[in-house]
Amino acid sequence: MGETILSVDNLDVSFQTNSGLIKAVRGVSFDLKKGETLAIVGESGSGKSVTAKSIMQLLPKQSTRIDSGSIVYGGNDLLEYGNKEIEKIRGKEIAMVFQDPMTSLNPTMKIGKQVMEGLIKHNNIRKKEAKKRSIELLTEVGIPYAEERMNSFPHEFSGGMRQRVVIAMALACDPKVLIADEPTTALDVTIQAQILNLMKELQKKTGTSILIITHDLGVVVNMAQRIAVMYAGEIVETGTLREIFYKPKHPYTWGLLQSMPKMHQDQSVPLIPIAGSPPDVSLMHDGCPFAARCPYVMKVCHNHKPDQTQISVTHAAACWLEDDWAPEIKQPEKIGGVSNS
Amino acid sequence: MQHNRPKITKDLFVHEPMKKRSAEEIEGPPSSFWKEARVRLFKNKGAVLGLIIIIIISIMAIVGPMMNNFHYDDQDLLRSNLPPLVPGMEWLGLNGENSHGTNIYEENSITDNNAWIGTDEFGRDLWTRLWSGTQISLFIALTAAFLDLVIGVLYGGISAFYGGKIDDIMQRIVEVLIGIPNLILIILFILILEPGVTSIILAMVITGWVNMSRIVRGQVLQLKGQEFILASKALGASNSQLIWKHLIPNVMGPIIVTLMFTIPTAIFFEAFLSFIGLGIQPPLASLGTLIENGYQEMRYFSYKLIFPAIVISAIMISFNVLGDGLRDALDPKMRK
Amino acid sequence: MGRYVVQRMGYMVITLLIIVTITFFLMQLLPGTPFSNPEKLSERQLELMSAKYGLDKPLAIQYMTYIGNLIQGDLGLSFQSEGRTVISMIGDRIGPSALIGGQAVVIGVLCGFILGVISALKHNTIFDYGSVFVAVIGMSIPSFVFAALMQYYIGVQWGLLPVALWKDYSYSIMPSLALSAMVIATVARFIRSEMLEVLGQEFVTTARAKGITEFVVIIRHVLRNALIPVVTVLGPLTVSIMTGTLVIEKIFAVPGLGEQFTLSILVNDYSVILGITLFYSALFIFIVFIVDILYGILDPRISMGGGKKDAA
Amino acid sequence: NFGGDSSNESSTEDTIENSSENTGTVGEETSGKVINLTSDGDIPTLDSAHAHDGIAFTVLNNVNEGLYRGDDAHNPELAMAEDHQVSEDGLVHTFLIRDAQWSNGEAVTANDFEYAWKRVFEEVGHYNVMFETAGIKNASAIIAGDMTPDDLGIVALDEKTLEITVENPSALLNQLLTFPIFLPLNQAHVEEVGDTFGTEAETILSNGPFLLDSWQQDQGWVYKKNPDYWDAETVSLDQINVNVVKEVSTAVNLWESDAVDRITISSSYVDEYENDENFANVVRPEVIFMRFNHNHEHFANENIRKAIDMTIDKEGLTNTILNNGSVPLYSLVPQEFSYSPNEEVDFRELNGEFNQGSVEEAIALWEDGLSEIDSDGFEMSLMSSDDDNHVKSAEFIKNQLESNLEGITVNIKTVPFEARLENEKAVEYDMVISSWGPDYSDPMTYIDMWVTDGPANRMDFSDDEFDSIVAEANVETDAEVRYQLLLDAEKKLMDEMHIAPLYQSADALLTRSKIKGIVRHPSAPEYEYKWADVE
Amino acid sequence: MEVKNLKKYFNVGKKQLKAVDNVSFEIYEGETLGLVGESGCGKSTIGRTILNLYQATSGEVNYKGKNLQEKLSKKEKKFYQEEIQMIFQDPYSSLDPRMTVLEIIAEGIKIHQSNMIGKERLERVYELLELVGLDRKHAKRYPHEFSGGQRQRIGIARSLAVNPNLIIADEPIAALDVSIQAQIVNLLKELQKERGLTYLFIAHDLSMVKYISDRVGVMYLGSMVELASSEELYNNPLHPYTKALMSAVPIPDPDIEEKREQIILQGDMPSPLNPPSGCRFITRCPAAMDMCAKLSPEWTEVEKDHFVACHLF
Ligand SMILES: Nc1ncnc2c1ncn2[C@@H]1O[C@H](COP(=O)(O)OP(=O)(O)OP(=O)(O)O)[C@@H](O)[C@H]1O
Ligand SMILES: Nc1ncnc2c1ncn2[C@@H]1O[C@H](COP(=O)(O)OP(=O)(O)OP(=O)(O)O)[C@@H](O)[C@H]1O
Ligand SMILES: [Mg+2]
Ligand SMILES: [Mg+2]
Repeated sequence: MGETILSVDNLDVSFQTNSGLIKAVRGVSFDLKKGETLAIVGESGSGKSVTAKSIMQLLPKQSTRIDSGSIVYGGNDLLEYGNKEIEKIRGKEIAMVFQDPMTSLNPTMKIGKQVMEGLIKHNNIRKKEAKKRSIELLTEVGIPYAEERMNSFPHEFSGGMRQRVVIAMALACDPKVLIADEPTTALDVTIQAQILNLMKELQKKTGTSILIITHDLGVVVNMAQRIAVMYAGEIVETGTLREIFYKPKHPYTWGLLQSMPKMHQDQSVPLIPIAGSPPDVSLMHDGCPFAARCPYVMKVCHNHKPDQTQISVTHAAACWLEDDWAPEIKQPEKIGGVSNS
Repeated sequence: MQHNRPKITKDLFVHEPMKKRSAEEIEGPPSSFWKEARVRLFKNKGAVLGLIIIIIISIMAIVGPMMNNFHYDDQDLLRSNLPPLVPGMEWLGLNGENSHGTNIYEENSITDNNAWIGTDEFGRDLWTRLWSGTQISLFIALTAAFLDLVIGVLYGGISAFYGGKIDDIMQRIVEVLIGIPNLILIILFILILEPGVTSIILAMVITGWVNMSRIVRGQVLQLKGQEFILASKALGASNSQLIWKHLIPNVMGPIIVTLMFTIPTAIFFEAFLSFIGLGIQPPLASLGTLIENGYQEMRYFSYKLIFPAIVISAIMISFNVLGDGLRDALDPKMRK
Repeated sequence: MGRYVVQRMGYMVITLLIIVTITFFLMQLLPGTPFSNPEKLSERQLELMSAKYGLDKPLAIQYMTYIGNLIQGDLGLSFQSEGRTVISMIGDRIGPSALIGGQAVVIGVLCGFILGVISALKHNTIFDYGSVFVAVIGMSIPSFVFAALMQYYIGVQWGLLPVALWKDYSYSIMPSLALSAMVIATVARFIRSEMLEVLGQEFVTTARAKGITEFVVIIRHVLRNALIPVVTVLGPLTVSIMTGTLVIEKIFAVPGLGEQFTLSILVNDYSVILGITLFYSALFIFIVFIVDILYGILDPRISMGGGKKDAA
Repeated sequence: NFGGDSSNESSTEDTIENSSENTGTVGEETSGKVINLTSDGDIPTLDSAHAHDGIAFTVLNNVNEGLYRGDDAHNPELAMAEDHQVSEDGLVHTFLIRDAQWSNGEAVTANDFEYAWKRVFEEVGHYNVMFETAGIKNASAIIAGDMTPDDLGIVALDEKTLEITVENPSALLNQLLTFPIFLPLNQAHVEEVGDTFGTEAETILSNGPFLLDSWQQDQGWVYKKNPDYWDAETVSLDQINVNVVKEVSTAVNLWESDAVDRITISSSYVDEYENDENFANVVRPEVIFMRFNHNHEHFANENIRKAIDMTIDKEGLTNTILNNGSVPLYSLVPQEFSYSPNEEVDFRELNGEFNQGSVEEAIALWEDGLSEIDSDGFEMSLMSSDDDNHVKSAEFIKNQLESNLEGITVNIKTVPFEARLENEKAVEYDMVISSWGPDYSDPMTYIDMWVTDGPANRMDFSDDEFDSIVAEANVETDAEVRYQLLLDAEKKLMDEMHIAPLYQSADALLTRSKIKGIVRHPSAPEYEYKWADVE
Repeated sequence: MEVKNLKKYFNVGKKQLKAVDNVSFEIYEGETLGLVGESGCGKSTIGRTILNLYQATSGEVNYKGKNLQEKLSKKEKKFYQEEIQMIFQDPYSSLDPRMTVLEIIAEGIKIHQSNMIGKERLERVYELLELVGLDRKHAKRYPHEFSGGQRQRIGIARSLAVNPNLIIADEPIAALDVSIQAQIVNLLKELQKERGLTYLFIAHDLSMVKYISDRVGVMYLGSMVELASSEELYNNPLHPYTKALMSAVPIPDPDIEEKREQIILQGDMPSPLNPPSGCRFITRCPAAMDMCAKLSPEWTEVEKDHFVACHLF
């Protein structure tokens, strides 16, 4: 694929809280290429949103500490930008859509105004023009009678419509990068399908790069070309869609894929869950974060963090099993759709 | 690559599960909601300070009047209007001098039993009166708050729990009561009742419980929709079981917080009533009457105002801060 | 909306009627006669006076008469200030009270607002602690203590403002300031917690993500939403200001309604007590009503029709 | 009576000099003698038929003028009347009205008096009893409802001649005529303004030394010199501003900031100001005493009453607790109030003090009393109105009694003034702190309170001998003999200590020394500005 | 268990909200009936009405020959409360935060087996805890000390405490992390096998529903639109809504996903406060006909055990 547009390197983010320091993101690196869709998957609390928000520096200033790393966009490290500069990037170059359409819109401001806001700020256009453009945008995302709907308040819209408005807002200034943080989690499947479709279509039209964050593997498959799997603040595996689904290398990815029932799974065959529960990021130790739940855990995993091992040009996993010294492990059978389809 | 990893040896690459599913283990002793709340509260320095001050003041309210040989109504005209004198604390202004700078103790050759924070015109020891006044004010406030609590919790609880028509009727009544500015009702009731501690308490309770009842009602309504209540119902729990086992313990937090704000309000109201001349009967003292008297004489006998004003402000601040702290500590949003 | 307003008005009238009734009968329980200087009045004179004011009639008739007159906007005559109607007394007194009360609200809301906003924006910094401290102090020191100190220092010692009395505008400043302490504290606290709440909401992050400046985010998105709930404290604020005027007006010798109320209570001026109670209650009910309406107007989520605050 | 507790409402005046150098605000007089006073209450009404308190009386007295006015030695001197003739039997008084005019330019006529006096009865004025006291013909019958106001003994014979008939000759008449209820009214004007008469400055007319220039409810009022007053050259002040200030501390702050020049201070400020050159104590004729409920088993006993009275350290009370110049009282009639007709000896001096003694004596009396009724003590309530000084007195008395008299328990019950009266009238109290101010300058104003079933008795006290002395005094025309009867009556009452006198109240005043000549009468109307001046 | 013409209307202000409108179905002993549908279509309401937590507006719920919606004697009530239990969606709000796990689980035992006390009861609680895969040491803990999956197990233990036959599982896995969901589903299946439980399994995750259910009912806006065995439903969906629903679910398998044909529905679900007349799906239906606007479709058995409510059939 094309050139890298956004590159996150070795990002460390921690929060100062009442109960101590929480290292929410530890050493996360990934690249986003022009026009592609990269998905970050991982369970709740694994640091997906924190990663996304730190790109746009939307984390609360007082409690957040970005300890190291860089986020390079257009040749510059966004982390070194001041307020003014980052404001120019936000919305214009990189836009963001959040999980919950119910709370992502200002309840007391008319839809139209909210869409126009970013336009006026970044494109330096008149109100009238901004209005025209907004109506176009709303029509584009599939809101009927957009002109009248400009004057509605968010609560007069259903969840799906709100999420479309949020997408329209994000796309208003033709951003190069769209970060979608669980954009459909709060929506029903049929509505989710509408929204995902919409995003794909828009991407086709504008060539925007999308960073989609989700824990729904179905959505990932539907949207992404490449995947980064996060676990407890770290990226444990990255690869193309097929690499991750058909040749996963990290035991966590295995577990994730195994635990999902396949479309045609025999009811008498039990699912294979990942034992234990997701880790508490505030209690992390030095070793591999997945060690506690990993069925293949080795002595080395307890105290040593595995490096990313490059498996192919596009595929890397951080697991000691990929080490030369590691014993041969037979990859479990029922992974992804392969074995059962 | 392996060559640069001195600490990592090949023998580390053997399967070894972590000790006994340690991720699923929960360490430490079990901690109840209350315990956690307490921990959170104790992390809040302001709230802890408030709590300490409240405790100190409460202790003083009991012990203070016994710390010297005076009774709150011991009059002695020879000791009338003595300025504060604490040997060793003269630098704080507790030097026995009046506003003109004359040392009254020397002038009247009083050598024993100096008044720590002065005396009033009757020669009554203000230290003793201050703490017995605090005692009465706290008593009024606590009793009023307690009655508010009982009535409010019952009323709000019943209203919300039974809902429907009962709730409708009960809320109509509350709406009327809210419409009456409580201050006015309080004043009218004090006028009608025989003046005294009891009537002040009663008058404050007449409308005071409304606020508590609304909070309890809101909480119960909210709780009623919670799934654990449904679960309990599905198990066939009776109404009384629901109320005692689930509702009451869960509304406790907001109730306590409300209580923390009711108490200073009651103290303030008592002071306010004293100030407009509807306070308790002399020679009893309350913070309100002491401040009222002190206010009259603040120019010349400033100590008569300063000490009760400090105590009342300290009580109000402490309860407010503690209330805030408790709200944070007990807030369900803080729950994980 | 229209229907809602009418319905609410109906409720208000009923509430007021109940309040009048309660107060009317409470008044009968007050000790003493309503006549001024009764020390030297003979029985015969008392009878004549009672007849003149209709107090010799059965209570029920008196009550009906009162309600009848009330409907016609007549609150009766004062027993103490002879020849003066209660309406005219309230009319004369309301001006100063309204001025200092109004100013206190304006000062209080403005200062409280600023404090609250600073506090929330600089959450957990020295500014935050500072304004929280100011707010707590404002709530904790009784207003009369505050007023007395102000009068002594600002008025007497430094001679910055007139000590007391009621002559020109400058006389209203100190009473308003004294009264506003409580308002500042209440508003600051409230704004702070509302702001913190709103700041934590996703739409604020969304707004920031649009790239508009932080200033605009605060002004356009945060403040508006944080301010809406603030109208709900207007009710309690009215009460605290009413309470405040009772003492503040006395201390600053302001010829206001609160001062008249305390006075009437002390001299058993039934009709004036009733009238002012009614006035205060009506004012309070009205403000609560306005608050609800305002809330509906400010917050598009609230539909007026149902009357319930069911946010969508 | 301007007395009772309501005497506290009497205005205390303070003067600020707006000397000629002072540039005043536009529209106001820029020069002249101006004083600023304070009052602790508003004017309830300016209708002389209804006025009943010291504040209104003072205003009416300075704005209007009746047949007589009290002079600077408190003696009645002719005012609106130029001449006063008395018939031989002393029953018919003829007055010649002087050439004077109302502030609307109309002349003051005899009819103005006739109209005003009869109007009092139509309006059921509070003080119509004063007509009874003055013995105006048929007044009692009219009050009792047996006659109509038209039958009152007053006729305007012509424009300038007024004839007043009395039921019996009275030495007090001239003195009483200075009382504001006897003021004239301009009939045409009163009828024109109707109901609003007396409710605003604009609705009254003036015929006295001053005009009421403005009156703002509960803020204050302004007097201006009346240029058309018949004796205008005597009046020196050009303007008097009165501000309503109810809190003493506020008044003190105003004084300190030079906003006012004369205030009444409470005891707590006395220590601060007692060495100030502007400070003065003014003793008033108001007496503060305790009523005993004579139905109470214990208070029916003379020794117990005496013991209670004697136990109280009245000097301590006035000098330390009240600290405002109040004088200990050991009798009913206060000092410097009344002097014997011929020798001009103080009533007090003639009758001496009663029941003075040491605490030991009191305890002995107490023990005697208790054993007489076979009691070993009792619990009782002491009622007091919520007046500051009364409450302090009650606190002091409670402590005094409880710490000296064994077996007594005193519960203080503070109630609003109105409630105290109600309880007094119903005799529902054990002991109550009461007060009484004189209606007129004669000891009778204190003495006839105590006749059986008298309206001011209020303690179910009844003594035939006392009643007959008072009855005798009421019809006695010989002043000497009458005076002796009054002395006897007081002695009768006080020998058995039927009430416990506490103190004669006083005001602690701060007055800038420049102000001279404000006259303060012992009975209403209290203040006289006619002769006041600023240096 | 037989549900017949069940209706549940809520009064919202002056309007009526038809949360469940005329729904009929049966649950056979020992089976799992899945119930799917979009948010707000009335799934939970059905579950709660069956349990009598809501009083039905009309209709019958027959269980073991008795209509639960009729007035029941105390004893009968107790009996059915023991027979039918519920597992709730939200593992956070469904456990009383002020109670220990022991108290939570013991609550049902206290009510229904009051003779079981002291040690015996404690043993029973331990047994249940172990049954759902928790440690007996956890009994003295409070809910907030557990992770979501663990809490859901506690909820399951609570409902098992009274030995029910029918368990209504109201979206028991919706709030859980993907890696945990399988644990709970496995547990439920295991319990069913061991104890012959019957489930009414409410969910909106279609793949899980298919995996766990024998038969599946599809709901739309308060009514049931299709009911069939899960294989049948997934392979041969009849109702246009079911079809759309099936096709809308993205499949986590790139190969299949590539080939998947999606039916993207237009528009959103109408508000249940003013549903369209006639067939409720008309506003979004790609195959809407004139008659759909006028008549609401009949509930018909198109094939054996395959019911559908659509004018197409
Ligand atoms: N502002 C904050 N202050 C403190 N801790 C935070 C903050 N934001 C996030 N965290 C913590 O950082 C960790 C990662 O959070 P994050 O929101 O990135 O998770 P996520 O992967 O997006 O999860 P989800 O799927 O639930 O959205 C969590 O443990 C969370 O509690
Ligand atoms: N107690 C209630 N009062 C009023 N309306 C209610 C009540 N409970 C549910 N509703 C309404 O009934 C409809 C169906 O609700 P229900 O909870 O059964 O939906 P659901 O299918 O379970 O949705 P979800 O998937 O979101 O849980 C919704 O529109 C809901 O708003
Ligand atoms: Mg997230
Ligand atoms: Mg549901």
